[in-house]
Amino acid sequence: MLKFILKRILVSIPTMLAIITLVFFLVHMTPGNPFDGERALSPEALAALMHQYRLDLPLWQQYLMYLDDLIHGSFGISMKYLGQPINQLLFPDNMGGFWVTLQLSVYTMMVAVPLGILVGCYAGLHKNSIFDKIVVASNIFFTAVPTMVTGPLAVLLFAVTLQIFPAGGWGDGDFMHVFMPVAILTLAYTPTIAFVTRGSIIDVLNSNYIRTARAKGLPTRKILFKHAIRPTLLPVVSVLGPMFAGILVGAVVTEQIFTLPGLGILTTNAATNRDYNMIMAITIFGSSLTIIFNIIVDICYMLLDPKIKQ
Amino acid sequence: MLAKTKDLNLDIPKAKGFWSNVFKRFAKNKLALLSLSIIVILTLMCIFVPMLSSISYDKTNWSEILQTPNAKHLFGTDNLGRDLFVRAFIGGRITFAIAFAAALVVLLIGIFYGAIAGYVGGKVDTIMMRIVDILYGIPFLFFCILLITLFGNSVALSFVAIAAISWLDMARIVRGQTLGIKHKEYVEAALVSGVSNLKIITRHVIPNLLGVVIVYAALTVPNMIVLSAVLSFFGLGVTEPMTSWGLLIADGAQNMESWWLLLFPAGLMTITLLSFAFVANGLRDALDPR
Amino acid sequence: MNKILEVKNLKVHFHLKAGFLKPQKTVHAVDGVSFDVYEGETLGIVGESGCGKSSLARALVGLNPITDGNAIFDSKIDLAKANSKDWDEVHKQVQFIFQDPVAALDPRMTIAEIIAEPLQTLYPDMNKNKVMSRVLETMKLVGLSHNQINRYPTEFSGGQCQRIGIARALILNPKILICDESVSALDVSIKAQIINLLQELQRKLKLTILFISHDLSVVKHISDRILVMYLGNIMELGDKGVIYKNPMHPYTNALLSAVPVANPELEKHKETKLLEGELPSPLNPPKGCVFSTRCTLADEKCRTMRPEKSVFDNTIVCCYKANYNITKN
Amino acid sequence: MKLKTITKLVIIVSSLGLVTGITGCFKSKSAQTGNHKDMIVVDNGEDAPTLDPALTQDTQSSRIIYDLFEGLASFDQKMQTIPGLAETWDISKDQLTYTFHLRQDMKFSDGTPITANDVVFSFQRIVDPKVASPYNILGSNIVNGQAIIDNKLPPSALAVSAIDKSTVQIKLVHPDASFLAICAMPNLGIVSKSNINKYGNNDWTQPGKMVNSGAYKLTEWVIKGYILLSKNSYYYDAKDVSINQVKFMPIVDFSSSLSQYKSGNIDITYRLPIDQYKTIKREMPEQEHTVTQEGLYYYDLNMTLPKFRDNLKLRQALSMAVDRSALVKVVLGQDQVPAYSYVTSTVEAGKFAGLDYDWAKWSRDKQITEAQKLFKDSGYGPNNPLEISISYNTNDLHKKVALAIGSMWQEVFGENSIHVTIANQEWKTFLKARNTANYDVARDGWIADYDSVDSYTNLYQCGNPQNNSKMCNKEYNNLLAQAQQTASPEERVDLIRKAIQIAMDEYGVIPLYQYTYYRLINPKVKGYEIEGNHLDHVQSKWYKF
Amino acid sequence: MSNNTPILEVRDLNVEFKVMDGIVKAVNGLSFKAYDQEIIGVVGESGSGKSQTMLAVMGLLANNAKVSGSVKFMGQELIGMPARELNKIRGDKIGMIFQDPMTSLNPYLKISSQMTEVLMLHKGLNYKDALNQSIQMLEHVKIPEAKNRINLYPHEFSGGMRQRVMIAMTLLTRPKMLIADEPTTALDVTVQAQILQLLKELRKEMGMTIIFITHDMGVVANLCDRVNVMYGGWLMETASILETFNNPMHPYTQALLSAIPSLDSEVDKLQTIPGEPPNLLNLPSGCPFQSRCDRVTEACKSSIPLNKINPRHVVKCTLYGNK
Repeated sequence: MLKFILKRILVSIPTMLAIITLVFFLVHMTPGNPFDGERALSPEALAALMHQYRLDLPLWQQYLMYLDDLIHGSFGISMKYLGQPINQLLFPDNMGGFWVTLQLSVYTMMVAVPLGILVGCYAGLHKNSIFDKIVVASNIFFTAVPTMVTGPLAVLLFAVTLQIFPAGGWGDGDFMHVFMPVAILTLAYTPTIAFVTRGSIIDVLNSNYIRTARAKGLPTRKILFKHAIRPTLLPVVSVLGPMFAGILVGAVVTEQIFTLPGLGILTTNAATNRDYNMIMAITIFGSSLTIIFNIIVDICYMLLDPKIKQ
Repeated sequence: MLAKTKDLNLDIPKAKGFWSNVFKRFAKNKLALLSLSIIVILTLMCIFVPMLSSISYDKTNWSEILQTPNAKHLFGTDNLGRDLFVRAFIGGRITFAIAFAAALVVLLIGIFYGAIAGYVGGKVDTIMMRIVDILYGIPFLFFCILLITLFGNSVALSFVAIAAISWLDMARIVRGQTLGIKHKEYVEAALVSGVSNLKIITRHVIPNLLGVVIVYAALTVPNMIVLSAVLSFFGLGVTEPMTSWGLLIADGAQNMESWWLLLFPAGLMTITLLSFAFVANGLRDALDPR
Repeated sequence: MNKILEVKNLKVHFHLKAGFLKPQKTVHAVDGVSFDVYEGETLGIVGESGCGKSSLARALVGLNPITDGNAIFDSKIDLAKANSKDWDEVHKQVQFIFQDPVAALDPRMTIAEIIAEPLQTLYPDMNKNKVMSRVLETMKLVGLSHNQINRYPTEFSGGQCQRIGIARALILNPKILICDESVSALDVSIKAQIINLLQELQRKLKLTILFISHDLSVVKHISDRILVMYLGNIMELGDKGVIYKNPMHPYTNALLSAVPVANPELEKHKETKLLEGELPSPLNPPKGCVFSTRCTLADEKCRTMRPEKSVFDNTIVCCYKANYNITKN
Repeated sequence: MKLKTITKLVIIVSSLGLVTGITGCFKSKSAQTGNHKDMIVVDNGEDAPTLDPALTQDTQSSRIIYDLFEGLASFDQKMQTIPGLAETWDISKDQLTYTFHLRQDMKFSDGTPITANDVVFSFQRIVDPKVASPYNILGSNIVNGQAIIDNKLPPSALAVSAIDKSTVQIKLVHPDASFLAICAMPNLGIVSKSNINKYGNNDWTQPGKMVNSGAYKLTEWVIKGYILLSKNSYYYDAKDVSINQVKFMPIVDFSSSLSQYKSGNIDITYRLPIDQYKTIKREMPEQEHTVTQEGLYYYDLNMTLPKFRDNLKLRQALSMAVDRSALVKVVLGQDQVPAYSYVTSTVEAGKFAGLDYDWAKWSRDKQITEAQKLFKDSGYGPNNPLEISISYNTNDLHKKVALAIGSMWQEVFGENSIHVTIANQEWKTFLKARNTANYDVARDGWIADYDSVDSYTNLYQCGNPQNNSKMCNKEYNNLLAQAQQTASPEERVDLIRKAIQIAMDEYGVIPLYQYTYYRLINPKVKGYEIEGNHLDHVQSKWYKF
Repeated sequence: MSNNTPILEVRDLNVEFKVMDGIVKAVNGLSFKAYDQEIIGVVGESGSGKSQTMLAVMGLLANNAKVSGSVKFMGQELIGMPARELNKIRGDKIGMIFQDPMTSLNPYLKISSQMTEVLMLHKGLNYKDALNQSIQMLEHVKIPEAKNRINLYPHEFSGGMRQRVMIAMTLLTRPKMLIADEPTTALDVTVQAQILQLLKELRKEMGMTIIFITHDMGVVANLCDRVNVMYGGWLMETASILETFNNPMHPYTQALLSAIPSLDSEVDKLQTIPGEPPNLLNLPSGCPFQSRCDRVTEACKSSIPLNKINPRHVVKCTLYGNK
């Protein structure tokens, strides 16, 4: 297993390097300068800043130096938060940056995954029942209504009108602050999980080995929990990996609506501010997350599917 | 193609094509059919409402700012006194145009790229798929900003941007399908008949993965509608006074007091997205009857 | 009789993808077989699944690459060294019929398009009307009605699909027809129809047929000569009458005795020689005779040295114990 | 390995959850949210990019730096310059030498004394090229300042010197009426020399490291989360600082800000949705505060384009055709002050009022007729329609204004005589385009840093980086240079008024209105007299509960 | 050979499936009996309803199926029996093995787990005892190194071994009746011979009734005591093994037998049955074989009587009047 993980990581290094290279040059090609502001900088100050951030060097030198920094574990220094190291911004000592997003996504998954699987299983077991139809329809409905709409509506209802929950902020990650963003994300992701589970369990229940289990006289409960659960979970697991990685870097809309200090906001900000180092850091971090989650999915597959075991 | 059978003076029943069967099955699905007709009706309205309406979509009217829906303005007016009814449909026109155009481009690129990677396999496949992986790694926003500055801003550009990222998924799906089809016996039969690889891809592989691809395309159209909204926000593509559903919704969400600004565009978009989803479901059932 | 195909020490190996820090593994699917095929005959190739009969057949039409050895077609083209032009020529002369009749037809093409495809590909200059009339001619030959020409494969039953598959192969007027388990997937009543059709076509068109099947009854019915394979090697090759009456190789013997006969009285008194043990992995075939691990007669020599082929009365057999067998019978 | 794989999986997943939970607990030493009795929560609109006085250039950072650092001088709520760390000062006759006397026994937040050396250090930092302050211009009028900025002299050459422990002398190149205001700017907040030398130019702004001279000290900083300040007990006026903690929230989204205010999450808002102004004013009249800002909203005409450069009549027509009163009354609806001049009437207590274009007083009909005539004379009409494109950065307000002006032009000149397209751009792209004169007509605006007409006159100055229209009149530059040299305040006003008139006759920009914003303040917050503060320079020490 | 109380009595069984294009009539008015320790072969081509009949007996039909008629197992009516009751019978009293041993064994569970659960459920054994008995049973079906191999997953066995595992698993409870649905079709002849041999031995040892579904007349001849010939969801002929092969009466049975090439005889041309199998969506009224039968009469279009030629030989054909 360790060998497998090591191998997967080694294989992904060239891909990562290519992403880093491509994004590095693309980012430096985008017009605008990290230090442009409403007030134009004096040429001297600009030159000093450019020098401080090595931007006055030829691009290939900057690139090599960046790689060198990276090897030494540093993402460089932010150009928006002047002088602050990116590592510090992404992984601060306090409750911000990646930690918020991590909590947000873990909480969401902790609710959405069991809920989605449960609902999906129930719908799949009672295929074509009214409940099943509701599940299918709500899957479609909630993919159709974006967070862009549900978020503000929830704020309007629960924070402004009913004043049950705070309208934003992350607090200490306490229940009151966490509830609404997690609920909104759960609403967005649960139907997908339920839908995949439903399809998966329907396929599994039609399989020959379930027929065998029934022929053996096993009660339904036993068939479900012993025979059907693993194969049902396999496709779900493969959806969950990218989904989790997706929330980690991509919950921009939710973070914006609830003013959460997470990665998504940092990303959009870095983009609009041309914070080159931050962009690079988030790209690298995001891609690595995707790769890591793909590896985790593969490991789960290995645990769930004896055929893949080496 | 082959000579027409009538040239040979034979009385031969006309081809009852694969797609006609699909359509027959599709037509049995009432919900899908209803959804399809909703899409058609909405499309027609998007074309004709702005054309036939006496009010222009960009006509500002300072005396009619933020009016609630009424007889003159069915959907009310926005903060510049523009008629939301006409704007909703002109927005729909743009949204549909972007989504359809992007879907088309995505289909074309994705199908060929994926089919070639999957069919040729080996090192070519590895390299082609690695390229896809790498492109996935590029932050979408930069790519868009880069596009704007290189080519200037236009509606056409936003569909280029959307297509440029959406084809990656399509290529992956097509590749997966191709891997399955590649070892089908009819492909081998064609190989034994001396058919070239390129021809096998175009004649045998692509037509056979079209079913899955079309279902997927119907499912991605909604994504593209949402993406186009995000793009507008960053100033790519649709610019005022032209509008799109995404823009209208984003504006509406900013002004909850004037509920109609959010309700109508979001309602229209939701109905459309639902319809697409049902059509996709119907198509999937029709293509793959169990 | 003319040798139309001369196979010499043919090998088809598949290399399993070598992993990271993992040695490459090789599947010895066909491991050095030699035989001749004569014009107009039907050569039946039998053996259990995994014996390499399909790999061999597919190698002969270029669906599997030939690893080593030669396969000389019509004394002209060596398939092991053929370029794409040579293959075009070979495909005009050697055609293939697949196991699954439905899967072998592209579901998105009409019957006419399917049957015409080889002709249009290999004779690109042929006039469209000519192609069309060839299609109709061939359809008639295999017993398809011309008003089915614009239909799609899904509208046909398995038997009819196999007829379409045969028509597609025959439209080129090939010399050799390779049938890879072509009737195995068919129901009994349809199987007989197709077997009869193949025999009839062979007579009419002077076809050479390589008939690959695991069904020994069918092979016996249709073939002139029989080639018995086991784990990528030839065990025995000879005339049908000799092989079925007097199998010299212990494997042939075991194989034949395992076939149930549709005759309850015979079955009751038949002595079945059950094979012990399991098929060795083609990744790592036994050193000596490949059958030695399961052979009741095997001795030390069998286990260490691969037997050369020996000829008894036109029958080729690869076994040290073959003599023993023949004297016993 | 007796465990079933399913169980293993469950364990992995739940331990992942647990780990996050634990990190959550571990990290939760942060301040209590919600409304603490002695804490005020202020929406600051955006995250502060920096808390280093020398590096700040945006309102967000400045707002917080006002609380963290104090300059030699300070502002009161009416924007008057009042004593800061310096208790008194003497100005020489020629207005070129300033001598500041620091308060006795002042201490930084770590208890170390604030000395004249720290003041010298703080001034040197602003011109030091290594620090690369965006506001180094504030030091350019100090002797040797420009040379240091240009990297020709070391920072130590700056003519800011410590006479003794509590006396600082500053020598200027030419007289500057606003120099005291400059000394009150957040950029010249006094920092601790030993503190910065200890941690270096980058690291010292972290909570726990930073040492402050202002009323508050930095306690916590969660990027994009909040910034928490708490009272600096060593502050000289600590007894008058009423509120113990100030929390700044970076709420970018205007409606989000409104929701959070309504739900009681924040006490003072930053910016709010423009369209909700009337509703809010009606529903919460006591909490709503409308403030006129010392700033001008205008449109640049790209004077590098022959279309505009060579056609004064067209520029006049375009400016005249804009119905400013409709813009502020109907479109924006906040009764902003329409602008017909290149400076506001409020700057420097109204010394530059009354420079409005004479057509400003005409009836709207007359304006239209005249504009139409000018437009026709400029050579455009149905046969030769004018193609014009308005660029703005993506923002609701800018969009609304652009659409309104576009439709006004079309109304006045006729839809077939002028074709207006409007194009929104992403912020940095827009800045780049505007700076490099890569536009047709661009939205522009300027908010004064301190109460000085220079803030505006720079905008029209030939070669000034802030001059986005690229209009250029040598005489204007000359008059301004003369005004700068003169020590007589009256003469200075006269010269500048003359200059502004020349610029206005160029019609290079179209002034639209004076900035206004509205803000919600929880009634429990007292002591903040927001209306008189046109510069929006706010210090938390003014707040009381 | 057997006493007179049937182990299984199927009477007038009908199975229908509702599909998108209409109603598939898979089994029509089927009746037969199986006696103690008998091996009944059920033969027929694909779509003849032979598998669906047995799935109906086991209550394993797909959700869209509609069953009517009666299936009595040892006197108990199985049709309409609640699942709880049925679960006590299937797996315990009736075992079933399927065509594809790879997909019929759960690929995600070890053999040990799949085998022991049967014993624990039906016999109330604890895991240890169940495991021991399972190992014994694996040894019984001649799986070498059963002790170790019981801890493997199905994919680690070869096809033949998998089918042995499947058989062992079914026989753990020593059922009264075993239903085998084409258990050797996917296997090689040599392996088939082994499995058939095994089944014959086990039948004797355990005293089971076996219902063996196949399309291979050779296998039937090898194994069975009695044969049911099915076509288009109908039972065409049922007779003892010798009568079936020596004196086939139904034109379909006759055609079927003559269509098989044989190892022991030599013919120039095989007899064929013209035409195609019937479409179950659209069965003709009367005999489903009428369109392919060379002795078809007008009477074949109406309902066809069951003719008892002798107590052990029944034919459903108009050719043999009720005499």
